[in-house]
Amino acid sequence: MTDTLTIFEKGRAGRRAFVAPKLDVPERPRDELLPKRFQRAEAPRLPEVSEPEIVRHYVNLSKRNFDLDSGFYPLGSCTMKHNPRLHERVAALPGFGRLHPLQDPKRAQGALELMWNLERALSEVSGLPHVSLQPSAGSHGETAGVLLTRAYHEDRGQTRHKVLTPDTAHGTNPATVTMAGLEVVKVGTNPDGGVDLDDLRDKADEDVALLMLTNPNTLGLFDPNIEEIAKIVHDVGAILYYDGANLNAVMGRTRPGDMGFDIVHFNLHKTFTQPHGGGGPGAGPIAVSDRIEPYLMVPRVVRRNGGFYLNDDAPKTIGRLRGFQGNFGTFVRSYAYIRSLGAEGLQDASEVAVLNANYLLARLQEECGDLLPVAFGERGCLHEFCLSGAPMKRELQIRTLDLAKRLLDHGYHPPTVYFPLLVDEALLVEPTETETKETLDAFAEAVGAILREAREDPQVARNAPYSTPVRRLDEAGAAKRPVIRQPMG
Amino acid sequence: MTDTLTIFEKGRAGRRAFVAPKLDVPERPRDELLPKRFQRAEAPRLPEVSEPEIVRHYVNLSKRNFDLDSGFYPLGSCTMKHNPRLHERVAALPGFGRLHPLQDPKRAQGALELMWNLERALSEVSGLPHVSLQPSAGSHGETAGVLLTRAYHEDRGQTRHKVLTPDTAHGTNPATVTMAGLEVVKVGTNPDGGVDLDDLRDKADEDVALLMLTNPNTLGLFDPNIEEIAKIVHDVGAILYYDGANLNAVMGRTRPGDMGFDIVHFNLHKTFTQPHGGGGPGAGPIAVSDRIEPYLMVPRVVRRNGGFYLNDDAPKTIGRLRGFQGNFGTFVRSYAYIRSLGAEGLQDASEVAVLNANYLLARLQEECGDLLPVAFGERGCLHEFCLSGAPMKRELQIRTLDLAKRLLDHGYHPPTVYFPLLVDEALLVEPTETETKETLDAFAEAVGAILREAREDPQVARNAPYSTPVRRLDEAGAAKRPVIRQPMG
Amino acid sequence: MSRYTAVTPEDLREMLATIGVGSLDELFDRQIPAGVRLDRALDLPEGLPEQAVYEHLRDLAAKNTSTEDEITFLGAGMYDTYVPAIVDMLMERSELLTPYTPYQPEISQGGLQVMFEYQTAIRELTALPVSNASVYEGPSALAAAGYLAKLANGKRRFVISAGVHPHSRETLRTMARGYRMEVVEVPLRDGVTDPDAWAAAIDAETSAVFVQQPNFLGAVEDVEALMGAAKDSPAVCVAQVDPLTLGILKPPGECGVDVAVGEGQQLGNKLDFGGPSFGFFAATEAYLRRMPGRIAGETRDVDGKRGFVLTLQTREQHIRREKATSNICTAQALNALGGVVHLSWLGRQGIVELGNLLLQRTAYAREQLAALEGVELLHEQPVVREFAVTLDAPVKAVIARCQDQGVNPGHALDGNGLLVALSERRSRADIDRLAEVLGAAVAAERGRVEVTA
Amino acid sequence: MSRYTAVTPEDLREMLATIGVGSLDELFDRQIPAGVRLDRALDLPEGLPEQAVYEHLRDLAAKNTSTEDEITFLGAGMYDTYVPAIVDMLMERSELLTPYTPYQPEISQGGLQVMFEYQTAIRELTALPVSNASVYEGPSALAAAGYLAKLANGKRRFVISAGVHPHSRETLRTMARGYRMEVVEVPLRDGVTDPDAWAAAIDAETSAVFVQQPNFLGAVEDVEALMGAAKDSPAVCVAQVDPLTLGILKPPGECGVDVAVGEGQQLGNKLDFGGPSFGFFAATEAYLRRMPGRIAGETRDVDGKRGFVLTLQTREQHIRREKATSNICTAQALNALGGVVHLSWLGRQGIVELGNLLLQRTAYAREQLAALEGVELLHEQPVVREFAVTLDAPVKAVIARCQDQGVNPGHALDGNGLLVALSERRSRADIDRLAEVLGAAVAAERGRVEVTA
Ligand SMILES: Cc1ncc(COP(=O)(O)O)c(C=O)c1O
Ligand SMILES: Cc1ncc(COP(=O)(O)O)c(C=O)c1O
Repeated sequence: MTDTLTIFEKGRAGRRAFVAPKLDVPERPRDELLPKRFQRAEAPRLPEVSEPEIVRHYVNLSKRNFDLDSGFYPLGSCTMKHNPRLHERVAALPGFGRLHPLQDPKRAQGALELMWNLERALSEVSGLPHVSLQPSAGSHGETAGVLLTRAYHEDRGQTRHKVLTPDTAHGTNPATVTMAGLEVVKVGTNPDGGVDLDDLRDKADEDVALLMLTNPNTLGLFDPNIEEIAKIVHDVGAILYYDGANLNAVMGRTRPGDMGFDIVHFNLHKTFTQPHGGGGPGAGPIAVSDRIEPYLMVPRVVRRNGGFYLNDDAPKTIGRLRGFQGNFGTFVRSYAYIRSLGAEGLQDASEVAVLNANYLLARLQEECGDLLPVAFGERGCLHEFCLSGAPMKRELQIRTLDLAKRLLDHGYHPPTVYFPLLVDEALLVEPTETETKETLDAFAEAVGAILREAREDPQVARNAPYSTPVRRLDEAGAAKRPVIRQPMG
Repeated sequence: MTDTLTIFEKGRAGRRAFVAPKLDVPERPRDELLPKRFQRAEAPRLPEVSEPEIVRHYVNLSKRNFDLDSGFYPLGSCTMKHNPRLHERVAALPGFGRLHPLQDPKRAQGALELMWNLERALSEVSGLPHVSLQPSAGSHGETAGVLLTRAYHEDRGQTRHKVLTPDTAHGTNPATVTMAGLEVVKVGTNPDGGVDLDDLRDKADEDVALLMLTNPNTLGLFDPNIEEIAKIVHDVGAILYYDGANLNAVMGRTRPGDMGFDIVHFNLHKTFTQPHGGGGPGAGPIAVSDRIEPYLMVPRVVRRNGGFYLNDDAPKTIGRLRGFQGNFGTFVRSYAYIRSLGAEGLQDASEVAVLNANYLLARLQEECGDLLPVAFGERGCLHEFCLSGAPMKRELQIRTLDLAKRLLDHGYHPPTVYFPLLVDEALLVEPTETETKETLDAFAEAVGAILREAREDPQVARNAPYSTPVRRLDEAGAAKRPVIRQPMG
Repeated sequence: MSRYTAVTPEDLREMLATIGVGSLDELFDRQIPAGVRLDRALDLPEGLPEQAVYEHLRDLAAKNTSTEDEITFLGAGMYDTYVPAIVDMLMERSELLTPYTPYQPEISQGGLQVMFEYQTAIRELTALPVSNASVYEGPSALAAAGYLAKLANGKRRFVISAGVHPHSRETLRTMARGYRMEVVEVPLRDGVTDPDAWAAAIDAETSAVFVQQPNFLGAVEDVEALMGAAKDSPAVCVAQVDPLTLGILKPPGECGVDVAVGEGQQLGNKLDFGGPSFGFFAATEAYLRRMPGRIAGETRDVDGKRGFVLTLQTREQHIRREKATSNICTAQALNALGGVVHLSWLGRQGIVELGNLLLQRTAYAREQLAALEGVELLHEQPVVREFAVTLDAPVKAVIARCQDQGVNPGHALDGNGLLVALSERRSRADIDRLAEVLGAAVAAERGRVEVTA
Repeated sequence: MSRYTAVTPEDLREMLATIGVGSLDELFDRQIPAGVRLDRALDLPEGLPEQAVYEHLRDLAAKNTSTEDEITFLGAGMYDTYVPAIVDMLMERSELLTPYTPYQPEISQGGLQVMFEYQTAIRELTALPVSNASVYEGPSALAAAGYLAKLANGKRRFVISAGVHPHSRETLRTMARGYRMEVVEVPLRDGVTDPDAWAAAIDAETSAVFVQQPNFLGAVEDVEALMGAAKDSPAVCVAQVDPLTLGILKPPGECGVDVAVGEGQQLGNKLDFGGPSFGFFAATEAYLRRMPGRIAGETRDVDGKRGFVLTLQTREQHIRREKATSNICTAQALNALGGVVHLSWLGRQGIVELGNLLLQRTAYAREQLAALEGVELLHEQPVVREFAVTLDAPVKAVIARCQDQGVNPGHALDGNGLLVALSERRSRADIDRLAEVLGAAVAAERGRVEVTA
């Protein structure tokens, strides 16, 4: 078992895979075309390897990854549902994959029609009339949302600088607020896991631009007071932003627009099954209400007598958040998904997601409810649920982290750990709708077995994992003396 | 570590992946269309699984395979060279992949042109003028060869019933002879690994239809007497057949046609890098001389004033060996390979294949020449070489099989074992040209390490492997009480 | 141009030194006698960069009219079925695409288990207990059944229905000529094998009988009756079957068939202008030890863990050499993988639903075409997914006219016959379009004929 | 239509029983207040079988003119480079395609090492020591550099060259408006950033300066001089660079650049109508702890074995929340994988050869077009892979005429400018064809103009 080598440590000077096309034009002296002072003196030290070496290197690296096609991946808040291969097939069609973003719209009608259709579908799912597909991920959609809110208020001559975010919010929410030049005001959580209404009332004033809410929230709970919350926020003239990361819980059952939200972001790489690629790509389209619409990013897809065009001309727009039309390749996949499932299928997806989550919750509470009680779970949950490892830690002297690491030896990707922050030793579990009952049962039993094992000997879990390509890694050391690139000779 | 389950043991009644297209025509009573007595009473018990279950099942099964993209695969006689992914890309083009074999040739000109170009290239490589791409694999090409030979002789009013095959021949050679209704006559091997000329002279008589020869033979040795052999065979009016499985040794260096052979088969899945798929598909095109041409299989690709057609009309043809035009998809890959390499590249491939084999031979002889002497290696070898494990067995009490199994723990696919038959404890090693020197060095060292380990304790190798998904399997039991399908409830 | 090799000048120096020769030429010269050395470079076009090869092949592909470019009703042995995306994904996985035949079972459990599952699926489709892990393709599978019969009973004659695919009949003849077997062909009557001629052709010297279900003209044969007629003869009863009809058609195993073979393309494989696909081969227990090709079997390892191996290898060429039951070595493992994945995707319900869909759409298409002026049914037998009509016009000319309209109406038969095949990809709209275009083409050609007459 | 789920009626019964509810509705009703429940089905087209979805998408794709359908010289930020087949193969491997961000390093070593290798490759290209593991894409990468500067020095103003891609300038403005940063644009002179205006625009309140190399008009900027002009200001020096030119152009790290950003599409990614691709972000050591996005670092496990982890996470939103250096979470890991694989395939020699090929062919194309009647160079600056001309004719009409001839001549600029880009896929023959078609189109349009005049 020797250390893995990087591609830069393989190969040999002079090796190569690439064969350059012939120089088929009259060659001119390089200095004549490019003055010496602009020229690079030394070639970048890229790898010198043969094609077979590259293939073996990365194929073997890939085997050091755990992935969704190989096993259960109940990573809370990430909606790791099956990625249909049909989507890869259609996304690879040359008419999409090899389409230049600056192609004349007249010659890109199929792509624009697809974007239009996807916008319409997302509008229907969210209950908000206008959609922009431009944002590249959820947090990018949040950025759009906050900037839109600000533009909306400024257009009314108001400069509101506060944004309310519950303490259950995902880290991207507060981070986005700051990046957009506004100020975060935290709102508490009440005993049944929803927004603390009194705290909200206290903090909701004329300086508040926006409330950012995830509903169901990051505990997998739908806020029972959502109507009251909307009223409180609207009464002070503020906007409601819906973090759609958890939309997989409610498709066809309820819609942000109907709850009073003005802005929603979607994570196509969650709810609409864009494969996550080990950290992207994704897409974070947003849907907005009529009053927000004037400020939407450009360009926008418009339909004019049967044809589709890109419109840049919007006097009140906040402008662009990135180049071109967004992560189109992800639109193709999510559109294929929506067309495969249809209205019924999307609703079925949410219903089975909720069924699976509640079933797994019940099985885990059977197995070990005393050691891993559910947080705020009186009403069950929607698509995910949060357990607290605090009793386990007390009783068995193993932490949520140890449980997670031991699950690796059982062949599972662990749930999300230590998020949301307000739950002690949190374990956030989201099975998704594409898992079978057999898988959920086996997982519950594995957790039970680990806890029984820990009762015998907590060291086993504390030192786990054992069967992985590497074992626990020195993260502190990595941060203290960062080595973030291959040192070169 | 529980037993693996088959797809038939997974899922649950009523589960499914497939969604049938809508019945969009007026439905008629089934019995009206299909009399009851022709109807199936009970549905075949195919798996009842969801798409995610299928994906996980086969992805995880695939991880129980060793493959060429993951490691060194020096399987003698199989030419496990790099499989370029470009070939998969072009073979998947709808114009090839979705082309119906009975499409009007006028509307399949690109496919026929490709076949024509490939035939011309194979003709040039082999030095024989006429090519048929029809055979599906090497042994299928051999079948064609023997039947062609028979037709040739019969056309001359001769019924010759003997086929000479050296004892180094691959098993498909004698098996083919019998299947074609002829009779095998073995020819011995002389002390330097070539055909025993005296034995050949004795056996070469007027009853001999054919000599089947692999040159270089399955020891990786080129027969120094090839010209004399050809003369002896020709003098009795017999035909020479060239088993082209080892053609990777000599491209651009010598050609069967120039050695006096009338018929050659190619293994596109060896020399021309069609991925082997865990046991096919492949293709075994044949090239023949003018005198054999009249008997070639139909249909044949012909060129007429710029266009390409399929011609069936050949009065003396032996007929068809299979449906349609052969394994066209493999033609696309091998043609892409030939166009990528060109004349220079093909010659380079053979030269480096021979260089790598001789280098690895030298390294292994350094490491353990005493225990694993090369068989007939005085002149070195061409693209592969055969070691004898006899001394190893005597000295260390481990057999070639044990060495092979221990190599599995080192992450290598072992060389071919116990073939060719005439070498005691044979180990046939073919590194191919696409491996690096580093890989060859590491392999030689691994073999050395295993032998040193065996000197300490032969049990380690005798009980190997240890790190594989399963360990040594009970093959005898499997054959005695064959379980060749999933028992159903 | 050198490609995919890795020898740097420095590597070359070091390697030659270790070998102990001065040059590459030496390595060849000490092996290859001067008299047969090639003293010139091969005469082939020069090597090209990857992108240029891609473009060259893309341009060749563009010269073909694929099933994506026209609405096709071509069948006659291979069909435009939809291959699910997961099949491509799995067939392209390195671990399944690039290994050799599983000679080392400990590191080939994936491929071996796939074979085992494939054998089980074929058993379920055919209702015959013994399946191998694949042979080359359909027609050669039928010929292989003939060779099995020859070894089994050593009789003199094959009797084959004229309803069997012409390529299968030709392949059988080619092989039979080799081992001196006589082949007698029994004609069709009303689109199916003539039962009287069939019974009359079978006797004590009959080594095997061959039928196809549905037959080449799409007609459902009374396989049970035909096989019954051979009951008192030594003949091995062979049927070539269409796997996608086996969800609704009585399986060969329930019709007195000893050996069922067929073309597997429709199961997870592309058309590929005719290959590679796979042939399936299933038989009764009696022929277990006479099967051609690889067979995977279940066993245990030294730790008692479940595993799979290639088994019954004493049948095979690498062990038995001239006494082998077949010479097949490399077969079609990857294509068979596509088959079992596709069958798992269809599933127990889907294979039946698909059969019904084909049955209903084929009936509809047959009705629409029969209603056309100048088009008549070639036979009235029940059909499942393919049927034959006769045109009162030159069939090749009619086909050409239709193709100019973007519809490929089917395969031309002698006597202006047209064989029309359905796949689940052909919708009612496609069928209506076919009727429209075919009707017009026939009318036009009849017009031309009258005029020229 | 239910799809990809596996709940049989029996499963449902058992699961509801275990949960202790009577129906699915109960699960929702106990969570969602009656007032906001949706009391109707979603109004969306009904679900389709896989083959129907495939055909629908295929038909949409067929309505687009891709770079396979015409000879294109469109660039302006994304280019028709050839993606080697091994890149697709690896990007499609389940193990690389389907995992989430590597939160569990023990089972994510593959992805983490790929990030580490990617960071090394970007370092080599840019000659800047610190690279993150990718951001969304080019323009947002440039905006991210602005935010880094804001946090680093808190100054009031950005100075950006008009030679920077318009999408980058617009994105920077959008973000800057948020945190109240002023943006000053410096015009071009003779096709490059006006050095005097540039120097004049920079002062003690300049938070960052931004240039592009080569700039939007394809001209090679004197980056060293431009960055030198900011030396005495607090400004962070930012350059947006074309990665495929860095084999021959002096790298940002040797030109006084603090932060280099750019669009990564050309490195292993398809055009995809604009995304997904990736943005790269590299900086000097000084900014290590201010970087946005993920960074992989090398470390050891408890057994001392080499491994990789996400590191310096205290910069990130999930730890620092409102104090994070960026809000980015999901980025473009898979696309960055394509980048490092493509760069490994090109290799140390290839990246230089490719740069030279572009340089030479671009020079040739520029010469051919300049020689045309009614076509003039927009500037005379050195160019590497893209250049601009002015047409004496309405540019949009000219482009349309060329596209009707199967040639896309490039991107329209104000004032009848045309931006022409080369990729290694455009051969001399393509260039000659461009000259022919463009010449004819310009002539035709000038004709029309005169007539109508
Ligand atoms: C609740 C929530 N909000 C926002 C995000 C950020 O989305 P993205 O990673 O697409 O930027 C996530 C992703 O983990 C999330 O779970
Ligand atoms: C020397 C030799 N001849 C013939 C064959 C048979 O070729 P195929 O497996 O393609 O039928 C092989 C394959 O192993 C071989 O090595």
